[in-house]
Amino acid sequence: METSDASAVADRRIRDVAGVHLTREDRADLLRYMVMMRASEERALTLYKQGKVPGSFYDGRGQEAISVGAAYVLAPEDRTCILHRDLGAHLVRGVTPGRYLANYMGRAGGVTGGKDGNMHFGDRRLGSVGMVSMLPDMALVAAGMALSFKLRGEPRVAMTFFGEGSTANGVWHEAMNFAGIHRLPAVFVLENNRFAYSTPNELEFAVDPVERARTYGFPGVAVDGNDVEAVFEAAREAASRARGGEGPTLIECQTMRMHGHGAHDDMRYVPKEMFARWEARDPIDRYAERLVTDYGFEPEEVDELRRDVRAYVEECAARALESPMPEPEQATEGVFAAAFEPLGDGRAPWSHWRRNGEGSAP
Amino acid sequence: METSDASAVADRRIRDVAGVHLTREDRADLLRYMVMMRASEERALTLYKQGKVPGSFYDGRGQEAISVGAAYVLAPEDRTCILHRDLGAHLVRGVTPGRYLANYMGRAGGVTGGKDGNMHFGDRRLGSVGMVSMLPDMALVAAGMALSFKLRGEPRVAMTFFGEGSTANGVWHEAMNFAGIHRLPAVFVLENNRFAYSTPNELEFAVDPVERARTYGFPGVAVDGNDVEAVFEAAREAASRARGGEGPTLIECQTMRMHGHGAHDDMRYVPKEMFARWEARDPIDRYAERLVTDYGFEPEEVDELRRDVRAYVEECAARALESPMPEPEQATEGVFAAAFEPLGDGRAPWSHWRRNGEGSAP
Amino acid sequence: MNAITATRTPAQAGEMTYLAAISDALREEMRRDPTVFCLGEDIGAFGGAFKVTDGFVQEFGAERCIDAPLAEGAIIGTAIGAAVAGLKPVCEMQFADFISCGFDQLVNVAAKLHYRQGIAVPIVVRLPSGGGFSGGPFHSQNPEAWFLQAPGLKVVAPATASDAKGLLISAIRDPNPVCYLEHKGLYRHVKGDVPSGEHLVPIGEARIAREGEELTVIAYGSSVRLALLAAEELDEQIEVVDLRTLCPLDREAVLASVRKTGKALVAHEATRSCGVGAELAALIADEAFEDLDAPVRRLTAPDVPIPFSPPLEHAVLPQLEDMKEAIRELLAY
Amino acid sequence: MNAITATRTPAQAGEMTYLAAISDALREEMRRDPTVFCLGEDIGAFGGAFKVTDGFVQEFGAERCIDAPLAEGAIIGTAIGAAVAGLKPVCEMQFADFISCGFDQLVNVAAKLHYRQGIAVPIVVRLPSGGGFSGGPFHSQNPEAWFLQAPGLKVVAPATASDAKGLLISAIRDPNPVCYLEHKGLYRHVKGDVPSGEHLVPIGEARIAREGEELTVIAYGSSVRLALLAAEELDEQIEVVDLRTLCPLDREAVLASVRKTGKALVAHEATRSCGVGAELAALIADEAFEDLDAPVRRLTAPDVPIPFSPPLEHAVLPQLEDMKEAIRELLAY
Ligand SMILES: Cc1ncc(C[n+]2csc(CCOP(=O)(O)OP(=O)(O)O)c2C)c(N)n1
Ligand SMILES: Cc1ncc(C[n+]2csc(CCOP(=O)(O)OP(=O)(O)O)c2C)c(N)n1
Ligand SMILES: [Mg+2]
Ligand SMILES: [Mg+2]
Repeated sequence: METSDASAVADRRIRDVAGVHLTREDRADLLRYMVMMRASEERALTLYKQGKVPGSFYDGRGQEAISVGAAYVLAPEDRTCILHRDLGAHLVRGVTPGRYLANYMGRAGGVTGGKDGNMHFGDRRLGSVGMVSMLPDMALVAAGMALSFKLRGEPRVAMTFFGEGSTANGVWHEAMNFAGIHRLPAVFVLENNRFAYSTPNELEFAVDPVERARTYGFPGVAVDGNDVEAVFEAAREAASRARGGEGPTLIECQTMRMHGHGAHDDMRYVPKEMFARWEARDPIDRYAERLVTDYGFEPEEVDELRRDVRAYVEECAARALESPMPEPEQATEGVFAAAFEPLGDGRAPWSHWRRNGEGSAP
Repeated sequence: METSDASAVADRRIRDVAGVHLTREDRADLLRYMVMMRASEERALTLYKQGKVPGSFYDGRGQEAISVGAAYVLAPEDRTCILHRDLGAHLVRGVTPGRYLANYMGRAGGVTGGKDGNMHFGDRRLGSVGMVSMLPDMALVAAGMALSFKLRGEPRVAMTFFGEGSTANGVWHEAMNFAGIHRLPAVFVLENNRFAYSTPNELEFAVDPVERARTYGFPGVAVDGNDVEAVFEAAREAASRARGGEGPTLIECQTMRMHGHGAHDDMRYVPKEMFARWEARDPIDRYAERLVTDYGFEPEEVDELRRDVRAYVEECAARALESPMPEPEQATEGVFAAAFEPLGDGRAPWSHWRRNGEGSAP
Repeated sequence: MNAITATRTPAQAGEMTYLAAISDALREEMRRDPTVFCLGEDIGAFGGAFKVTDGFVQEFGAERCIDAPLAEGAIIGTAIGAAVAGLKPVCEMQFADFISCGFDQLVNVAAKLHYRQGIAVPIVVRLPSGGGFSGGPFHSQNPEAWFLQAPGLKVVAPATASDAKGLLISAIRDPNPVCYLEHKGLYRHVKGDVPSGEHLVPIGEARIAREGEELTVIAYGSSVRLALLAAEELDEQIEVVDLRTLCPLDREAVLASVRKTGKALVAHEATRSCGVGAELAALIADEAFEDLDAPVRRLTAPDVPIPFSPPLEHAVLPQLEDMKEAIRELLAY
Repeated sequence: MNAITATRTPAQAGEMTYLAAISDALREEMRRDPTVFCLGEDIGAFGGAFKVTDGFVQEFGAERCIDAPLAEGAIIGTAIGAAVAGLKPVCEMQFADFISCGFDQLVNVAAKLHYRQGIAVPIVVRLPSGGGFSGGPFHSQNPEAWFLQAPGLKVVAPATASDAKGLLISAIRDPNPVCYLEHKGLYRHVKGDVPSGEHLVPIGEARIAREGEELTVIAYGSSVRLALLAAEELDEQIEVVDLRTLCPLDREAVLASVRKTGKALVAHEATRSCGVGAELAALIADEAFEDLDAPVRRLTAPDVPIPFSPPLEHAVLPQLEDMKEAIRELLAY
């Protein structure tokens, strides 16, 4: 997204509105989770390079504001299907960096206990249904969860994410159409990071998919995906519409995938100037700066927060490395469930939901 | 579609434009093919009631203007995927009522020789790829044919049809999106006959799907599907855009399915007034009237044409009834092709393409 | 919920069709458990293509018998979501053939979620399957073998009215995704005594439909009736094992019978290669090898799409005569 | 077209990897026949997830190596349309697992069109399949058995570099839809002499990969290498039949070998129930029954999704030790 005068004004307006909803501690949290995502993924990449991560490695570098800003609006009883660029949402909801790292390494202590790898995980006890690889299948699962909320008359929200490339798949259309017909309480976060693997926008669609929301009967809004408060504010409004029975919202977050599709991908297909332009808009640096310039944080305070988070991730990594590999017998267990166990609630650090000190992180 | 002053003006305008493209004989043809479709389907329904049609029976009563008007614009080398309400398109392209009736009865002389039934047929030699049941899979096949025309730089068109209910399926989205990205020479005819089986529009989508065309990067136009010249004109323009390299068009034809989904369906879910409203707008009666009032046909001429066509269909039925059942040995033959045989060309009765007397019907 | 159970009118006991038994099971479970709901095309006001949910909208409301748009992926995908969030969706494919349009949701999302994440997916997918009435290549398929190649799905295929009810109730209560194959040829042609009220047939247990000493026919769905008719007409010592569940297979029941008789004919309407019959034959050839007195034979449709025209379809689908012939041949071996 | 053929640079003869052989076949055919083109995700400028089409855009242009949107239905569906209109599309699934997303187009449109309408559909669907590298439940599947339950599809699964080339060229020239399973574990680990230029391996013919008198291992894809290694290490009279084509099966080659040895072990990496191994075992148990000296055994993955973590995946996929053990057991029978 290019910065224009008009969008600058819009940005300012969003920030003002968000201001009403975010406390000082919320703002620290937003930065904290973004840094935690960045630090966790950097640590994972190191583990990958050290040969400790089997298979391949994927991260969401540059997209941290999206999953953090969006997930931050959720209440405990809301539900999520979190995708492969969205570690931040897992962290907000309560997955520790250690369990993430252990999962990447295929350890028993990982979220899936070694059954599944990379970002294909979700913690049932935190209300999260782990993504499948087939994109964007989780959009239908999220719609189905939203359907259950609607049928039971519960003011709850299902939130899911997908890349812009995934909108070309028929599953996406079926999910949007179904959610529109039934005005389901779903929040759909579209991450337009310019590419699907190596495929650029112009080979994915002729018209930006955010335009389509209206033709499914609900609003589509485009926001600066590298501005965590802009994402937060759009998600907050969408979740509140959903809870109020007004149906789904499609939020397109304009961003850029700052690493290759996976660690094996050298991104040779990305124009250098394009990359440089987005590099200057790093969501973490930008927000750290804003905390100081706009919200009265001391530079030292911000630095300390970043240092603390990195130290915490380091600790988590050490514990993850101690986690053993799963036992081979596990391989044939769990194909069938013996009983139904419900999803649990996720953490909800936003001050709006806060009770009894819950929600301070790390 | 409700008749309003504005649409009446638009109708008039369309008629004026179409006038440039249609000769007197073309107009007679349009009526002829619609009547042929009506008569053939009525004859098939009788055969069904007599127990001569195995399985189920489906027709396109009330929708005759759509398949006839759209297919009438095609050149011989254009290609089609024709659907279950569109017998008129088969007739225009050269399938005789006899081969249609024989196919319904599972006879050796049917288009598929008994391999497939009801409307699941297409004559390879007439450039038609027979529909599969799964809707709207043929939209992708048509897009693929259009892709081949584009890759070879040929000014040819692929035309296909689908009901409004089918637009809810992911396949539809994938076809539209793909066609939009590559600006394929495809004409997509959407028949909004108000229902998918028993399911009304409001449970199929929140917003009329014609609105979506724009979000795939090409025009969507809505026309009165019970006005054969309106359909013809929209299709003519769409085909000419396609041939000129300007990409696909989505034409929504507003109409009503005047029979049940199949012969077994009593349509109890259709409001009586709704049915009555559409009954008054029968595409054949309306056009027959217009030929007299607007285009200088004698009433007797029109009556004679209708009589002749019905007599022709009767003859065809007699021959179809003489066609034997296929031999059981055929059942296991033809699973694999021994060699590739190309599609042939369809008939193209529109005066625009006429050479050497080709194209008079029946 | 207890209130609902208490006030329900008891279902009619006695004979009913296979089709009525399916409706009955569904109605019973919806009355008993408010989390059960139906999702499918034209199942609401219209009552479904085969009228299984006729009257359901009136009794349970449109919210518990949802008319889905024409999108099988959406039906299965949203059912998965609703299931993990605590409901118990019963999906109807208008014809089993359309499962190919929601295949990915079934084999990749539903089937693997518990193994991968410990999340149970209690959905039932009802699949009106099978041919014999000129349905043609897209309304006659028997897709069960696909599901056995997608670990994580349970698969049942009742042959009687009683099992149709009992297996559907068990499927709804099972915490796993269950593919429920209801053969359209049995809908109105098969009748039988069906226990009223709660009636459960355990998933995973075969049934000896007929006892005999000389040959075992292992069948399911529509082939059970064919096997029983053939056995009767031939008046020989034929044992008929009605599998009822295809996954997990009741291996012990199959092996015990074959060990006793020494001869096995595996029968199904689905096409041959890699069908359930292949799995059974392989099982027998491995684990009952020493007891076999004859080759393991299969009676199935050949590897062709199911044609429309009656003489063609008749040639392709296993007929009573074919069953008798196959039994006779194997008996004479 | 002749001009293109005439000016092409001759391919390098000699040893190449299985992966290079696939590229080589594709390049050869695209040079020879201007109607051949590729369609898939990220196959253009990027050269494909596994680099099979690396350099193709440069040589053939973006119009003959099309980067598709993320929509497998669109890839297969439009390929069908292009094929019936006279082109010869070669589709790439980024991983074989994604075929479930285009399944309907494959099994209902492509597979049945010739039977129903006499319209040939000359498409190839390339399927990078198989596990062994921690790809997890969605990047490790072997979906071949599904295709055998969808009459109208040919299915090939080369085990050597030479067959990878020869079968791909045959698949492209075949007038039918062909599912081409390329096992990712063989891409760089299998090397061999590959004839340069035109090299055809007929679809439907198995290959005796090793001769022996005491036991037949019937295998394809990655299991062939395992069987050959095991046979070598055990140093026994083991015959290894490399199927190469799974549909149509070379029944005669399988039966001839088993009739000679009297013992059959069927091996594949795919999960067990209703796999290709079941079909082979059923075939043998029926038609070679009298020559069997032992039960027909199968070595396959169990019926579970393929797990990610190395110890789990290792436990699930058949290993060399498992192959040796199964052979030893059967030899001792
Ligand atoms: C149905 C399906 N086909 C192919 C793939 C392989 N694949 C994995 S990620 C990816 C690109 C996804 O692009 P996008 O949706 O834009 O998400 P991003 O990775 O850019 O966040 C592809 C093609 C897949 N995961 N699912
Ligand atoms: C994928 C798929 N699912 C279900 C069906 C069963 N079915 C046949 S026609 C039909 C309704 C089609 O409605 P619409 O697309 O509006 O076409 P119409 O019949 O009204 O012309 C349905 C649900 C089908 N053919 N394909
Ligand atoms: Mg992207
Ligand atoms: Mg309709």
